[in-house]
Amino acid sequence: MPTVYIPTLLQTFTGGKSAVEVEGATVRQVIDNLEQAYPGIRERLVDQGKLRPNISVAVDGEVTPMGLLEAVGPRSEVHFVAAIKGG
Amino acid sequence: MKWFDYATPASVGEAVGLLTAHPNARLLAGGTDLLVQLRAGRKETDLVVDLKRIPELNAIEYDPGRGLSIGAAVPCYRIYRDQTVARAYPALVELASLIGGTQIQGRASLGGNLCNAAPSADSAPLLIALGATCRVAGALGTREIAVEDFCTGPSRTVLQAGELLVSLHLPPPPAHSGARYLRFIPRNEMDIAVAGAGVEVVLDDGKFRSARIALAAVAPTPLFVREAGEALAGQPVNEASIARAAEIARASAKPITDMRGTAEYRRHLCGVLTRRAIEAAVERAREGKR
Amino acid sequence: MKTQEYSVIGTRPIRHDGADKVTGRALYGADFQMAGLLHGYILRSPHAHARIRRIDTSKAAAFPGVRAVMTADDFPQAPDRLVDLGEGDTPLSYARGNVLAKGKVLYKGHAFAAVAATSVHIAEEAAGLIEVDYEVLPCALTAPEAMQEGAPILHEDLKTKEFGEQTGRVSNVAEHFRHVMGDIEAGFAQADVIVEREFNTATVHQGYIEPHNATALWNNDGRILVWCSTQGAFVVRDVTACLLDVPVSRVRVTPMEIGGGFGGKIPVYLEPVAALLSKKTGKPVKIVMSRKDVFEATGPTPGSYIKVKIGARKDGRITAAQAYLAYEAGAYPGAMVAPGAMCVFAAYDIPNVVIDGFDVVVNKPSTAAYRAPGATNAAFATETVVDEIAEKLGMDPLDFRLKNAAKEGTRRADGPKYRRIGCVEVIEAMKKHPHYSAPLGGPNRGRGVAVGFWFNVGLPSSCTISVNADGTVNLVEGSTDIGGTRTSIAMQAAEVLGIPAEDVRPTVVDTDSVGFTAVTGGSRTTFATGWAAYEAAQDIVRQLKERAAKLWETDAASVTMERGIFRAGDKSITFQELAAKLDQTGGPVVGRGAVNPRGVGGSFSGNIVDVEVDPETGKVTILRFTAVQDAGKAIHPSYVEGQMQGGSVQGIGWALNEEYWMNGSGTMMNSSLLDYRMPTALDLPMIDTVIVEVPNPGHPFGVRGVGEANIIPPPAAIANAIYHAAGVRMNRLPMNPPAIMEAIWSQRD
Amino acid sequence: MHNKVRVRTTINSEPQEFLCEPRQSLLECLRDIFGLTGTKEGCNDGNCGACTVMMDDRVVTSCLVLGVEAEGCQITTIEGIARGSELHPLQRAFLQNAALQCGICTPGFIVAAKALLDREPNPSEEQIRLWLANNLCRCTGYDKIIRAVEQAAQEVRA
Repeated sequence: MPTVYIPTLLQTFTGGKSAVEVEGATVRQVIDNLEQAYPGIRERLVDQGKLRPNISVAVDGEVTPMGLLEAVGPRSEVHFVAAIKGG
Repeated sequence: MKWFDYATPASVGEAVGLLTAHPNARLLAGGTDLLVQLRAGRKETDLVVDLKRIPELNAIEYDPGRGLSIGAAVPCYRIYRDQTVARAYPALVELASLIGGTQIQGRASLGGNLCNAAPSADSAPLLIALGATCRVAGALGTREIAVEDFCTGPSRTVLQAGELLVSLHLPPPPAHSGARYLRFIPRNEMDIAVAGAGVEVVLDDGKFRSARIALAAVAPTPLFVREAGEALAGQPVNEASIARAAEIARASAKPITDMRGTAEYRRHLCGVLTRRAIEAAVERAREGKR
Repeated sequence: MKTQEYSVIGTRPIRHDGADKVTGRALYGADFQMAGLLHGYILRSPHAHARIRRIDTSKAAAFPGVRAVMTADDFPQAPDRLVDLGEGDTPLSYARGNVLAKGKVLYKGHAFAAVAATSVHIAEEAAGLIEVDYEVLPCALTAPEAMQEGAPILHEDLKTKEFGEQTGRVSNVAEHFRHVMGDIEAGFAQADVIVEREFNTATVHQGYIEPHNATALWNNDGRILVWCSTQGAFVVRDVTACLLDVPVSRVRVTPMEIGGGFGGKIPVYLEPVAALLSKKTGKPVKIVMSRKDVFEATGPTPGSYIKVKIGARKDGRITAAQAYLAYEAGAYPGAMVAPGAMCVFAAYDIPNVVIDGFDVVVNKPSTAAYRAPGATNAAFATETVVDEIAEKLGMDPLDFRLKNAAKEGTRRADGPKYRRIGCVEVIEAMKKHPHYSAPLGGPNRGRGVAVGFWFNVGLPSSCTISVNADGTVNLVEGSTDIGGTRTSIAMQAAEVLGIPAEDVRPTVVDTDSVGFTAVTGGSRTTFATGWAAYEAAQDIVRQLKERAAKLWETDAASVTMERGIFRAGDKSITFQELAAKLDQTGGPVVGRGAVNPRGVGGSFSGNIVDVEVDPETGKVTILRFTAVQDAGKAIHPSYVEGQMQGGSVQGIGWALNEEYWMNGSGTMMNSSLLDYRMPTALDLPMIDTVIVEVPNPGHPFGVRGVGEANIIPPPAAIANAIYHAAGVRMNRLPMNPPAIMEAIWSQRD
Repeated sequence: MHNKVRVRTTINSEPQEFLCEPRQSLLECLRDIFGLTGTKEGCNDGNCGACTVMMDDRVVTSCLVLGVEAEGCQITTIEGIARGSELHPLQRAFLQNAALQCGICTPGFIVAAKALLDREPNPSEEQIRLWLANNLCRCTGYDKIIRAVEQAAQEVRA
């Protein structure tokens, strides 16, 4: 199962757990399953069918422009990180 | 920038006439202060009087007996390209080379720098130290004023309505003398003095015969610290005498705190710069290079 | 492709736009001319925080030569929503409010009205006749000040956000970030040495030499045509359309040459105003900012308050690190504290970490990105604390860094593990450099080192290439060229096509003429638009193989291409020969590439710097400076070096003299290039560069962006050098002469 | 009054005559009247050097010169530096050394550097840095600019 790392400020939903395993073949599925286990968490990550502004998702250490549509492997690590801007 | 008219008088008399008829007129030599101030709205005018067609304001004359005369509108680059001046007044050439950068020196004049009357004006301390005087013309004729008496406050001078600065006069360099202006700026060029010290010393057999010292940017006007120079007169040239004069200069400074430095820091710099400038002037006097 | 096989990449061709730029023919935004052009002038607030009770524009409108006057009321009042301003989402009301304030001005220089007239002088004079009744409000100018209980509130509707959650607290803190890894208490308990320090850094500006400018024409067909200097023409298009409440297809933006940006020419300030003035007058309207406007109302990058605490064992391993970062966003949220928080310990492998970041609004201009935004402030803190710990442990500062350096697989505090990175390689290159062991050669001298990391970004880019009959190609792209990217992009296409770089003619075009392309920023252009060019060139090769196959009456799959020569069996034809036979084999060949890449490779950089400190004045002279950076693969080494040198010197300016010197009422007192002291040629030595190449596995040629990471280490490296020269640990920027003198004095006391 | 002033001058070796308002800077006149937009405005107060032109025997920042002051002067702008279709050695050296990134400061640097080489064909690094301190560049860190001037000096001497 993919491992989802829970951002520090969202660990109130997971009872302090910083990483949880949930099923899912895409980021969207992972978040949906996360919501099943920890109701309310999806709303903090997703707004109007998109990742919230200024949040990016990284799968296996790499930030993806595909967002919710990104594929997730059975041993993948999923992170939600701040979207990086540049000069 | 608001509309103004433009005049190019060909003589001092004509310029004085324009100034008298237009109390709000502004004089243009290099324009490096005036145009910036007009654009920023810090000054307003309905007539800009360009001084560059008036012969007396644009001449450099040197005579070993009478000294040097520099027209008030002569840009810095003409001073430092003049071989005669370079030999007789090396400190003046250095001064002309450190006001602004290359392009500014192509326009800015020592006379304009004085008339702008900024407390930080680089030209004033050295001119004071060298004993320079200002020749001023007005409707009633001309008068001579020592440079140390020329500025009366930030952006204020002794010039009366209808008067203008025609030229600066430096006495011939005394034998065994040396001069130096040192300023402190955070960059190495293109900067306004945080503090500055101008020094002229005359030596006599291992002793100071006389000295004149003036400071920049530490009072409402360029500051002539007569006592600091007098403290050197008759003293041997050594660390103690120089330190004493530097301490008098430091104690005489009345700086303010602003974006360029705190009052405490500026006072401290006065001591450092005065000491360094005296040492440099002494070295120059000893080398016979002024 | 292996490195040694490249024939174009790694060479140093003359840039394609070079002749135009050395003869004065290149046209920048302010150079744009058009018949009937009117000139706009923006009226700006003299107060840092005030309510506007009333604006009376009647006298200005009646002034001879004036053609139109406008205020924020002239904007369509579309309901608030989030809009993408190029590198992130912002409420529309904030975007509109920063262009022209409505009701309340939030910083000195905040625009709130505009005039169009027949000359710039008339427009300016008329703007001075606009009468405004202000209710001046108290202001908050620094993050610590604005975070205090009872501080003046900038936005009554702003509530602190915590990872997507509105906390309901009305405050100047727009957002709080937090990263936790491991057990911080346990980590510090294992430490033999702990150093904790506080830092304050001043607001600084990007300092590009070209002021912002824009010309707009609201055409009679309803289309809005814009010519301007921008880092991203599509951003200008999208933001302008959004503020004017028209579809994006109604706006065409033509990017003119741009005179520097560094992140500061991503935001949109003038274009929507010029467009509305044009609508009112029926004439094209040009607006150019003054230098004072640029300082007071664009850029800058956040000032900050930072606390860093690091603990290490005697053996040199860091056991725990904690950071508190409060960055000043300026008038609207977005202080780049998120990347600051992600970069603060990014160079190190640390098991126990806590990082808190606060995005704080203050009564200063709304901040913009500036080269690795947020990272320089953070690294100044971390890298000076790291230096102090290394000293306390008696370790060489580079050995200490090597011992703790992040590597592939190191988990960062914000969660993800690094992929292949060049941190170790950069530090090793620093150690090996002769500068590191050279004698200092005099008293009052010291040497300092520091490293920095920047993520870089990807984002979309598009490119098309068409083949000319003479064997050259035309490359069309949408990335404005700020530092030679036409050439670094063209070279990647040339490499694929097997032709010289000079045979690729790159052109940057308007938003009607190329696919969407994100900003020239985030060190992404050579990486992402270069990749689009690579894809477009691959597309050409694919098509040309088909053409060769047609000529030879064979199968395209049997045709190979290497270094510009197509082969099948014993037949061969050069790219140039084939290009002349396009008509007879099926007509023109156009290739296209469009990417939104992953595989972004972060870049590490490091500095070795020698300084001399005048113990009597506190003045620092940079004696020698070496910049090391991982470029992944340097496409055009001269322009990679140029990025490293330029970033280093901006970092030197930030370290030593640059700052917004604000008075108590929020006026910047040094808003000129005389008193905002950027380094001149006379303030610097030559800047030695070492390009490290740890290829980025995520890019076809291994490219990592090089535009940004180079600005991160200089302030810390210089602070460390000052310590070794003068014995004082500096904890504020700028480290200008009075600050250093004060530090020396307080140490003596 | 409010009359424009007629100015006779020489720009890039061509005699010229134009009308301008006294408040217009030489920079504005060059750009707006003659379309010589190679001379750039960076600060409009003499501190960045982007508007550098030759005025008779010295370089000036044209933002701090009134157009009316050009009467009777010889003005040379960046557009007058190349010899016909052949680039000046400084222009070639700037390209070969990658001495420009955004290029906005480049015209000012080239005009100022030419004035230096005209007077001092063998300048030291220190002399070059001092002479060019009135020209700001924010992209390059000056390193490659200094090297380009050194290379051009060599070529000019040869």
